[in-house]
Amino acid sequence: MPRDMIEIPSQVEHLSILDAEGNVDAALEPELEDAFLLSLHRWMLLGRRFDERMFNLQRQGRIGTFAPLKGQEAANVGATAALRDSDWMVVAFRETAGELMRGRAMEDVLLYFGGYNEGGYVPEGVNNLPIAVPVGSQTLHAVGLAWGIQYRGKDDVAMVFFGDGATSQGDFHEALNFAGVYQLPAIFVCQNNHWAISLPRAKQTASKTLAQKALAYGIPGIQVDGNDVLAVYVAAREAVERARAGGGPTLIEAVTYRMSVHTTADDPKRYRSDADVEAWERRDPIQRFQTYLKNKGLLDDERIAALEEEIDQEIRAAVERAEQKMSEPVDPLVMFDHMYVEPHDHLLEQREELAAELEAKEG
Amino acid sequence: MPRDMIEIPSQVEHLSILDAEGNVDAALEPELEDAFLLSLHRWMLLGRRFDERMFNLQRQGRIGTFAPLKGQEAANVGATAALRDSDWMVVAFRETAGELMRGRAMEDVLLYFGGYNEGGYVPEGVNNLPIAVPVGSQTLHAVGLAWGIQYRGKDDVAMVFFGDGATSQGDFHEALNFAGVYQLPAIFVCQNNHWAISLPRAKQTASKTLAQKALAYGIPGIQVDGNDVLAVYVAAREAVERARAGGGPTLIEAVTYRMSVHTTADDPKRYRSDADVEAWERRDPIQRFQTYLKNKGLLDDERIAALEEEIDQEIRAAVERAEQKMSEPVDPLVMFDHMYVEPHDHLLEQREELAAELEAKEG
Amino acid sequence: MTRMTMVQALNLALTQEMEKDDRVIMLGEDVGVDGGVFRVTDGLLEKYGEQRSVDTPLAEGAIVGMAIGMAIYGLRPVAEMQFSGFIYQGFHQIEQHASRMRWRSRGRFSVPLVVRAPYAAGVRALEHHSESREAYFAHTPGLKMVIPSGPRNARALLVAAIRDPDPVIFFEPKSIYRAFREEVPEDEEVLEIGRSVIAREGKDLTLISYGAMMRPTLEAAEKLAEEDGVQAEVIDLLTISPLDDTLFTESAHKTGRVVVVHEAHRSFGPGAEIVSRLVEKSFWYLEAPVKRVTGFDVVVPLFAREQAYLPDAHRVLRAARETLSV
Amino acid sequence: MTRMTMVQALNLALTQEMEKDDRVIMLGEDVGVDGGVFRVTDGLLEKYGEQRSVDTPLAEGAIVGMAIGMAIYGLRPVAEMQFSGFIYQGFHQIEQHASRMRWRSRGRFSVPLVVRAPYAAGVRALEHHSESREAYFAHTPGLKMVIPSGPRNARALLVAAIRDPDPVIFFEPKSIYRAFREEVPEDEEVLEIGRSVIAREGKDLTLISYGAMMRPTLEAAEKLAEEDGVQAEVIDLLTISPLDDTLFTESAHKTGRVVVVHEAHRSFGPGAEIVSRLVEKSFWYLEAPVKRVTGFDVVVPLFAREQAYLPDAHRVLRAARETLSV
Ligand SMILES: Cc1ncc(C[n+]2csc(CCOP(=O)(O)OP(=O)(O)O)c2C)c(N)n1
Ligand SMILES: Cc1ncc(C[n+]2csc(CCOP(=O)(O)OP(=O)(O)O)c2C)c(N)n1
Ligand SMILES: [Mg+2]
Ligand SMILES: [Mg+2]
Repeated sequence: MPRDMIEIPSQVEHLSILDAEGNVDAALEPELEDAFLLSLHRWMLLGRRFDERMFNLQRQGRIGTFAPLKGQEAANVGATAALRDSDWMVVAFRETAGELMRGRAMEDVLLYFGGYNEGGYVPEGVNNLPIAVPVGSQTLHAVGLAWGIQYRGKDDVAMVFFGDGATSQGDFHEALNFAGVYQLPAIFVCQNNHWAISLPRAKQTASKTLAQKALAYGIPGIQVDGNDVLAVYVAAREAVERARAGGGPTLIEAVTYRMSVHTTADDPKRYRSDADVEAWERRDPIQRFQTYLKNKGLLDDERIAALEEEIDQEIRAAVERAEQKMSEPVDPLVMFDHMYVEPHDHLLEQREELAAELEAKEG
Repeated sequence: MPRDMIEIPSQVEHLSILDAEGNVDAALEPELEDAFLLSLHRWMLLGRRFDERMFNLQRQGRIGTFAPLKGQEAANVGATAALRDSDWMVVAFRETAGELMRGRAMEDVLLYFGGYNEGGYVPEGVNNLPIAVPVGSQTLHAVGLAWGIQYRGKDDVAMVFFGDGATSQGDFHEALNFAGVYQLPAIFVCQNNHWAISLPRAKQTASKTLAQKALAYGIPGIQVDGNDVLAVYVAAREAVERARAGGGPTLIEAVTYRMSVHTTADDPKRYRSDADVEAWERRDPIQRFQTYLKNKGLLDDERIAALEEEIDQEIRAAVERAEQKMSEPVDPLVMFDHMYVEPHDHLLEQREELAAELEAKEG
Repeated sequence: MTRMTMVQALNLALTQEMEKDDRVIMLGEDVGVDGGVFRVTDGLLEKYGEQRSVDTPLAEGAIVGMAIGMAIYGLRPVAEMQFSGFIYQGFHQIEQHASRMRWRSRGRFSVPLVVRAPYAAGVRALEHHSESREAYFAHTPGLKMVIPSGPRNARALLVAAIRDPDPVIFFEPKSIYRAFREEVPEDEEVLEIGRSVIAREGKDLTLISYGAMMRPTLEAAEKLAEEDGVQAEVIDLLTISPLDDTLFTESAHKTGRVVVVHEAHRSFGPGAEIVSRLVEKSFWYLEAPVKRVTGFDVVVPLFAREQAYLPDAHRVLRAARETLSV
Repeated sequence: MTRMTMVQALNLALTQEMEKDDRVIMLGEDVGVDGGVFRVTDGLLEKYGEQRSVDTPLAEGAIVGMAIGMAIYGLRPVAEMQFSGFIYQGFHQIEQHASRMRWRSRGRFSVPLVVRAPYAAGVRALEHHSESREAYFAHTPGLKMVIPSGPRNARALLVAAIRDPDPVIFFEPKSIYRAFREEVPEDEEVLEIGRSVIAREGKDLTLISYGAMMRPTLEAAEKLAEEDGVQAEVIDLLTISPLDDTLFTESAHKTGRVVVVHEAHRSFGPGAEIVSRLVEKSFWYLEAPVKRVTGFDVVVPLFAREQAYLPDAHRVLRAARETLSV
């Protein structure tokens, strides 16, 4: 009947491979194909530039509010890169790069933030859930998808993204607990970007790391440098492989930083200093990775410039297509679509009521 | 940029002082007054016998469903004993002994389970919240009380009781996280009685202990032998003292066992073996403590018999008072009381409607 | 045909659907080993194993949220809330996701989920075990809200709910779980969701109700026939939302006098919508104000006063007579 | 008197009550340093410090649940939900505890809590930022549900809500947060909760509305006067629950014709209760069926179609004319 310490089986790791200057830890450097490394870079760059374009469109009033990804490209792209098409990706609202990587169309993203429900469509065969606005709520959907995967005896996984703020929600807790109990192939990727709108990470929870919350569920947790795409990818790949092999869920905390506004409705000057932001700009995930690729002889400024031009053209084309659609007259009656597989009588009555109203307005 | 283990500041302890046979760990034995030790024993015994009496009353249809405490007397009484009157106690539905200790009237308990809202009344000056049926939901109320205590600069604490099943609820997570962030004087006492109705502890969560969930919130956690009233009391006292001194919240896992049914509507034979139960009967918290008190010369069978007789008389008197009240005709119009400080017009209209209906029924 | 209680009939529906379709998964607190606190899921674990009769940790939000993911994956989860009074721990998942996923994804994903829960008063239970809050769900676009009134329709409606491609909230009036038996055919029987039925034909007065309140309502109708020579038509809604207003408006056109009966609170309750549909579609036929016989706008009292809270035949009868007297 | 937006008026109410009473605590997500995403709580942190303008972690259940404990302790918490669309994460705490603690403890404990939330549509926001679900709360015994329609009554009602000894859900129509200004007296002004007001006098027709829909409703009333020579009486409910049915039934007795306007979904919505009260209390005065001009039974569409979802003066006008034409 003594008084002693309890041995806790699982432990929490920290992983970092590329430092802020792009120097690599040779011992930890993963062996990856050049093409793969370059595609990581391309997606990060595309994420960044599409984000900046959307920001301008919003400022010009051509689309509505959205949540910029800027600064989190490595966390988002690195983790998503560990997935295959048959896996499932469950996003919050700040994972545009990953969504595009997985086959969502740029113009759909633009339509969605332009106020068109049509933009919420996810193409057949693309296993991404649509944007989930209620913070943390989507974590449980990944658990259900993982449950289905396990039930069907597949070796796919479900990966869910959420922020540091989401870890305070009951849904987060319940999701990790269920995933632990059923040992489901679910990967929980927390993008700790240091802020939940105006609340700094330190005030979100008293725990030293978010990764250690895994200990509450008896599952592995790892904290990675979220601006280091190699570290994020390696951690995600390990978690995915473990999950495919029946090893259950993992919590990954990717430590990164939201370099832009929370959403385009937000004014960060109210709650954080420029110095804080600048310090993180020096840890930019893209620059760092470019240095690494340059050192490997895979990239140079010319090729970057060419790539940027190529990407900008893609974006320009998508913006044109989206604005074309948005310029056409909207059919308000579409609001009655997809409420149920078949609209019920009363819904049809209301639809006719609106149709009549619209006619009356015309005449 | 290495790969290494994260140091987690807080750690999780285990504490046990009295073993199943009542042998004490001399090194850990707390120095307590005889009178205090005897009062712990009396409350545990009263809890047990009142529980058994209610069980019979329920079986005879004289009261409705309730959740027996049997087997958890040490966890409930030991923790409650660390509180003073100005502290707050927030209960679930299986803490009758503690509620009585803190001044709730036995007959109110009987009235409540007899279906009378009147039994929900908590006497002025008694800082107990009424029974909270929704599992885990009450943990947040303790956080709010603790917030008020801190705001008013008092050195009181709020202690909340809940079960192993409650740890799966989002409310539990949110409560511990808020308490950690604000460093509130809140003591979270989890009575891990191994069962959430039919779900065994092992299927409730994959974490080895419930105490270690404290690590997710950066607060101290301790697991104690919940059938060892000394260990429970010592752990609770430490947590309370830390909280009074501004040291913030603590999670205490009291490992105990529900020796009786979940509620009187439950049939445990469907999900657990008699052997399992018998094994725990040998670890009965009351016998164990009686042995300890006998060894200290504070108790003998005679005194126990006398005490039992005294307690039974108290109970008998309370049952008589409660049944007296329950035998009187009920006024249904009482259902309109206490909805608001002042009933609004429409409520009064409905009250009159019912009054008229009752009259019509008479005639 | 065997005579069954509602519990047995629901169990039959679950068993037969699980037998037919391995996408059907039962999950919830104590639904497996324990067979559910009311035994509705009794035997499913033995027949279909832990993977299809799933005991979950104690978290309604997770039960609903996980079931949404399962449904999106292509399964047909039936999630039990141990009591409807605890569905609120999962209400955000129902309102924010279950009801909208088809809409949000423009039909790419759907949520063929059934959320089952014992509901309403009358069994001398503890607090939170007696509420009738179907209005919350009926007011939520994207959901269907079903409440059976007896063993046979409970079975046929649950089968329909399980096969429904959209989320269905299925509230089971626990006071009639075992109160009476009905012949329930062994063979498949399905009732279309969104259709009410005439439980008793009549021409003088229309009584509209559902769930456990059908019995006092029918009792009142019999009394009206015996004592007043009045033939009341009694309509059983069965589905609260989408609300079938065809049958009861037709009846109102015939009788001109209507009484709505439910145990939910009156204000902003289900009856209000029925009254409004009658005003919108049958106004010129109404010969008397439509009356609401309902639970009161108070928390359902503990069981010493529970029966006084609940509408009974006497209250229905008085309202009916007043309605007839104008 | 200064001319203020609703945001400024709400801020004035909070500031003055916090100044007067140190039991008043503002808590929620981003209410402190950021001053609230709509700036309603701007400056409170500077004036009253972190202990009274409390930035919380991101969990609505905890915000409400903790506030319940604070209220029981004797404080007067004002909990902000960043948007009403996220109140469901805390709905269980509201339904199971805030609304019942007084009842449960037989008056020993009370919950003088205000849950504030920006609500309703019209600001081109993302999903979950446009719903009007006041009916959920109006149907819940033990709660009060308040919705102001302009800066001045918003300020006076918020003061009343903060002082109210029982829980008040206070929904702020965000589309009129800054849409117009009103004279708001510096001196204390309190409006009794549970009382509606006549916003425009008339004798020919009664229009009943509240919140942001008051503007299209009043606009329609003006048009009716100009174009049809019809004097519509317009009633602003201000409180949805407890519903003040005295004023609008009296008006209906006078006009015999009523149109109810709200942006919440129609089925099982607030309008249904108003129609029912009219049937119960004014049936014999009604010369035409009461009409409901409301949001449709669909999830509020993203903003390209948001305006088509919302009632406007044109829809109110058409309904009014139909009502007058029978
Ligand atoms: C349940 C819920 N509450 C509040 C909000 C409003 N809101 C949107 S994003 C956000 C902060 C989220 O922070 P975090 O989880 O760290 O994600 P990040 O925005 O930093 O990517 C808040 C409070 C919401 N969307 N959902
Ligand atoms: C939110 C909620 N869900 C379900 C229930 C039904 N229920 C009552 S007690 C219980 C099990 C509680 O287990 P635990 O937390 O371990 O406490 P114990 O009963 O063992 O003391 C359940 C599922 C409830 N009361 N509240
Ligand atoms: Mg963040
Ligand atoms: Mg337990």
